[in-house]
Amino acid sequence: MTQLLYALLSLGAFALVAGIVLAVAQKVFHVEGDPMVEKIDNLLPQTQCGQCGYPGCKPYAEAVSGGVADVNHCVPGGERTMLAIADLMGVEPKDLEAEATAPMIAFVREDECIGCTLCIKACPVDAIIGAPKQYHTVISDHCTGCTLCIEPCPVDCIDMLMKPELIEHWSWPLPDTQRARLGHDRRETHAGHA
Amino acid sequence: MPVMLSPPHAHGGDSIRMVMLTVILALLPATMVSVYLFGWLAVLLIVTCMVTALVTEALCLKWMQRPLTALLDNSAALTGLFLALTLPAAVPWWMAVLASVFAIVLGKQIYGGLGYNIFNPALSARIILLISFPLHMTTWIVPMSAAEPALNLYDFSLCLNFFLAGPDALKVGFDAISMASPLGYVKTEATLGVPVLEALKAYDYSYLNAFLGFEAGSIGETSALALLIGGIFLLARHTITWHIPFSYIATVMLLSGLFNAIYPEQFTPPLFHLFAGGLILCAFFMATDPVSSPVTPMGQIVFGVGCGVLTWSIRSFGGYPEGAMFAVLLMNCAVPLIDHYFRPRVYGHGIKDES
Amino acid sequence: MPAMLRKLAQRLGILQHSFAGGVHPEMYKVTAARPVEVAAIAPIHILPMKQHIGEACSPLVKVGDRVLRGQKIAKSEGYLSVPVHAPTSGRVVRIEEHAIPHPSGMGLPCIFIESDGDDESDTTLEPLTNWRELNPAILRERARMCGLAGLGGAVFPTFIKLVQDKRFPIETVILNGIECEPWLTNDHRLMLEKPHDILTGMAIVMHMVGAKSGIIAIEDNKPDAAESMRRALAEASEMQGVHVVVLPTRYPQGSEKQLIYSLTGKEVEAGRLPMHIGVLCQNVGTSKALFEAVVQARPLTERLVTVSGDAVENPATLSVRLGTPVRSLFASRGLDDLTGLHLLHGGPMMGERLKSVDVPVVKSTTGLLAMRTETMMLAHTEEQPCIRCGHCSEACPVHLVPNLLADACRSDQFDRAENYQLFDCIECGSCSYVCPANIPLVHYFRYGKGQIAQTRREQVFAEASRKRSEARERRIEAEKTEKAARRSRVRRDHAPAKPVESAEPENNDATQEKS
Amino acid sequence: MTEIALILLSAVLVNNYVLTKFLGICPFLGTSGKVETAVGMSFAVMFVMTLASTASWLVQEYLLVPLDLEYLQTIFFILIIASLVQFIEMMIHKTSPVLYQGLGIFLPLITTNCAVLGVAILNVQQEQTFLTSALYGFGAALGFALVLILFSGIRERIEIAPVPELFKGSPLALITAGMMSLAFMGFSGLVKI
Repeated sequence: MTQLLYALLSLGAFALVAGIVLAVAQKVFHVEGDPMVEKIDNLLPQTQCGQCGYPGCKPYAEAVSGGVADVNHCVPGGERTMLAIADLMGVEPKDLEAEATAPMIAFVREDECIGCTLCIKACPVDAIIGAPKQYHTVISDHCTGCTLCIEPCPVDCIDMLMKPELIEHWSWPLPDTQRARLGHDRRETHAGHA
Repeated sequence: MPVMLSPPHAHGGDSIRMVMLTVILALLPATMVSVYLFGWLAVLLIVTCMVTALVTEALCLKWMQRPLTALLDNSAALTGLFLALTLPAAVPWWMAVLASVFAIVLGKQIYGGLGYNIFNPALSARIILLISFPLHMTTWIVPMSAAEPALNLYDFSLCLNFFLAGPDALKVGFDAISMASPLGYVKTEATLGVPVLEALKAYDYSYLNAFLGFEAGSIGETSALALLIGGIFLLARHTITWHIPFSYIATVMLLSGLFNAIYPEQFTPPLFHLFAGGLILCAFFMATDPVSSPVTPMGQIVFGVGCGVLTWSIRSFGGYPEGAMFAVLLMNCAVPLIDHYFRPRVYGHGIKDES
Repeated sequence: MPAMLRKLAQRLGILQHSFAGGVHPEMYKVTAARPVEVAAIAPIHILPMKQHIGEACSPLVKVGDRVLRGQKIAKSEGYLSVPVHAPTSGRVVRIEEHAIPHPSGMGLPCIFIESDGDDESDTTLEPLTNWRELNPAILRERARMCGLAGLGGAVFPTFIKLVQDKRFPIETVILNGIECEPWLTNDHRLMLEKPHDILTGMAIVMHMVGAKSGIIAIEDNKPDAAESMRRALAEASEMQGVHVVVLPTRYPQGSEKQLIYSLTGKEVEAGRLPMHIGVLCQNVGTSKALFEAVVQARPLTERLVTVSGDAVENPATLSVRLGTPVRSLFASRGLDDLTGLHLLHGGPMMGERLKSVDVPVVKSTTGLLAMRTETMMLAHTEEQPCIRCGHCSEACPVHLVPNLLADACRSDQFDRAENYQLFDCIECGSCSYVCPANIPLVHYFRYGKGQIAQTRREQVFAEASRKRSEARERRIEAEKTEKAARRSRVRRDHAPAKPVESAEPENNDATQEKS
Repeated sequence: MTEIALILLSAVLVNNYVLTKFLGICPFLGTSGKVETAVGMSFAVMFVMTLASTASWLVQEYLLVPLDLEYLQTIFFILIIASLVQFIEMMIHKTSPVLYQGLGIFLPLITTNCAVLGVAILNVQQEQTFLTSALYGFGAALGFALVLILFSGIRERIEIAPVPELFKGSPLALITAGMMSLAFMGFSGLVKI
């Protein structure tokens, strides 16, 4: 009987000590917020386009970090962003939901613009300038190609154009060899290994 | 639309096939010595290993749907030859076949083929054999150079019989036809408490014989002279650099010299270490296998020193008499990390202010 | 430790100064013994608006204008830029985008000048024969307005380097006559034929930067060039601190940083310039162009081009007007049918393959080679697995580990590639040259560099977008609070007085307040 | 001095927990994908293993034996290990969020890492002293760290190799670990403890 008492007491006391130590540790090592959000947000293209189903890049980052959203919802970021997030999160990469298109920019056909400022209000990065009853213009260097301005325009005078490719921004493609392709494909299917 | 070609448009003309062929050529002296010492047994072993290696490689390539032209790079033939030279003459045919298949499949193709293997294929196959069949792998047939060879190894039918059916075919036991290798003998005597020098005397050890290779051992590892000729050929052809062989051998010599000077009773002298077992074979041919050794000069020196320390430690303290092959395999494990951490200083980085 | 031993050996004269690594390609300098020929003036000249490293120029002329040789037809935009001049007299016929010698095959805006055959020169520029008395700043402006850019192939605007900085005084001016690329013989011929012009150019440089000593570096496969320069030096009385150094032939000795190491044993720290260790490096061709710009008042309108290659039966070193179409140059050497040939812009080690022959000669055109297919490196299509032989690391003049770098680039591990100092690669091609597995290493590095640059651009853009987006949110927030504040103020001031006339929501509020 | 070295050598090389005792294979395969993760894991395991082996020795010696409670050994040891793991988990979460993500589920799973419990129980069985048990725990962790880091380097290289589809991932990792184990057999007999 005493044996049992000893056992219970010692185990209980030991567990209590361990519990107290852990409780203190919890206080000392308390983590404010989620530092992963910031890191994921830094990988996103900041188009604020909402194509991921979240109202902006930061909310999507929060959802990914919290494990609510998958890593493959960012459309403009494409494969590279998906791989980078998967790598950071240490999860298996997933196929993209939608194929990323070539970079686009919005262009206002000025002779048709009625100067309603609706597109200016819609632009998440303030890339459209103009005043009421004046022609609006897209600052092409600032446009992220999110297409959010298309919908509000009452006269459909906004086009999405291909972003012009600059010779300075041209870069070499992967060498055209079997081995290069093999190595590259492997990376795409195997990045972010657990 | 032409293929996108980046400079340089000139090429030095080096090729993998030539590199492999050079190594095979460098192994010729050792191969000839092995044939002289072990007669038809050596021939049978080498041919079996090389043919099996080539056939296995072909099957693997076919199975993985890769072009069979990869056979022409000579790497499979080289692996077969390497493997044969590290095996003792007492190995029967099925073991040789098994080892070759291991070497090609487990050692190389499973990692994606030439260039991707982590471990030296021939050595990994040999270690698998050593651990699976310790009796066969430590039975050293008396070579033809001995005063009274137990078997006439120049007799083709006798050798074929032996190769196909083992010692039973000749109605002899392993004991009757084998002798101890110097390393093994010294190790056994040491466990019985016999001092090194007495053991060597009892073995009738001679440095000259060891240098020329007239002693028991794996068929290709005995002759230091033949291997050195090959090694120097490789160095001259710039197929290998001095870093690994030099640092490897120097480390073994240094450690053994130091300990032999302090405790001559317990530790064997450096020259004994140099000529015994597979040290020279490993230092010039196995450890320098480009795929499984580091790329950078600094890394190669680290690799060589590591091999040296491990070889000497296993020989001196370990359970196995020979440590060279284990040492190389162990260091193979560390190659990716060595490659990463021992890169040369890049031009313009980390220079101190010069006055 | 090795560096110390090396230095000791060099001091004792056992070891000649030389950089570590490098290769010895077959040289094929078939045009070395042939005097420079002057190429005929082409009927049409195509002048791209950017022929240097830096910002592009903008045209100063309109279609239909008549221009004279040496007339400025495009002005530089921005600091790192030099203007473009008309190579001969004629009429501007078009200003439109046209292909330039660039691996992408893409184009730039170009000015097309139809030659009128008079080759009349613009003489508004004054020769500065008294340059010794002139302020270096005046000479520097002359170098800029004459469109000088490094003629060794890098086309870095020359005037940028020609500056006196009190913190980094230039002690040594190095004249680069190495020309380590196979086939090319421009600098070689120039040193044989115009040694005095080169020396005067060098003297101008030394005057401009205030340097006391100078080295003329020549490889030992051009003993006649070294002899020619020595003779000219002996005749030039005022160049005491200058001497000729003959270096053992090794590629890429002509690369600036490698040459500096070979000559002085000093390394240029990563991210810094040769001037930070008191050295200035100048190509012999640029030196001669500087002489012409200052003493003869002639802007850069022509350069030497080696037209050679194993498909050219009559190779030569040519003096060519900038803007001359490449096709006409090959035609002038008897090569009309270019089908099945590989055309290179520059040498075989660092030159780019031309995608089209309709490109003009530009300031960076050191050579034009027509090679038969079978002599070209087929590595790019026959890449074999790396056997990790380490020959690439041995050959690398900047001590990278090319095979690990290529692995990282191939599998898109760009963090690792940067960690392995991808951006220190000078793309000399030594690694690909020695690779027994025919791996197009340089191609992988370019791919990696391009992808990293792309990512960086995207990051910068994303960061800017984020800033703007956050600013917008803040603004909207501020507007909202302001509106709310105004509303409550309005309500407080006016609501009790005229509850009926106020807008609907406020009306609601008001009724609520009442109840 | 020699004894200490021999204990360490024995625990690190000869009786390596992963490659010769085949304990702790789960985290060995799970966290060896990247060198950085492996290094982080190694430190975590080193911390837990050393402390766990000393703490369990103390508990065994001063609590269980005097009270005749040896039959509660496993429960007590697991309790110690679990608390330690909780502690280090919080610490890593605070200090290195990326490592925390990288280690993922394997961090709390150190609790069930049989190598940790194995060290604690073997120490008791071999009747080690306090010092030697601490040393042995540390050595075992060092051995675990050594092979884990070596293996992660190898796996980073395998990762970019064109491995046949059949062997991709765990199969090849296991085969490679097997080869490493064979190589480690070379150490057998090196230290006779």
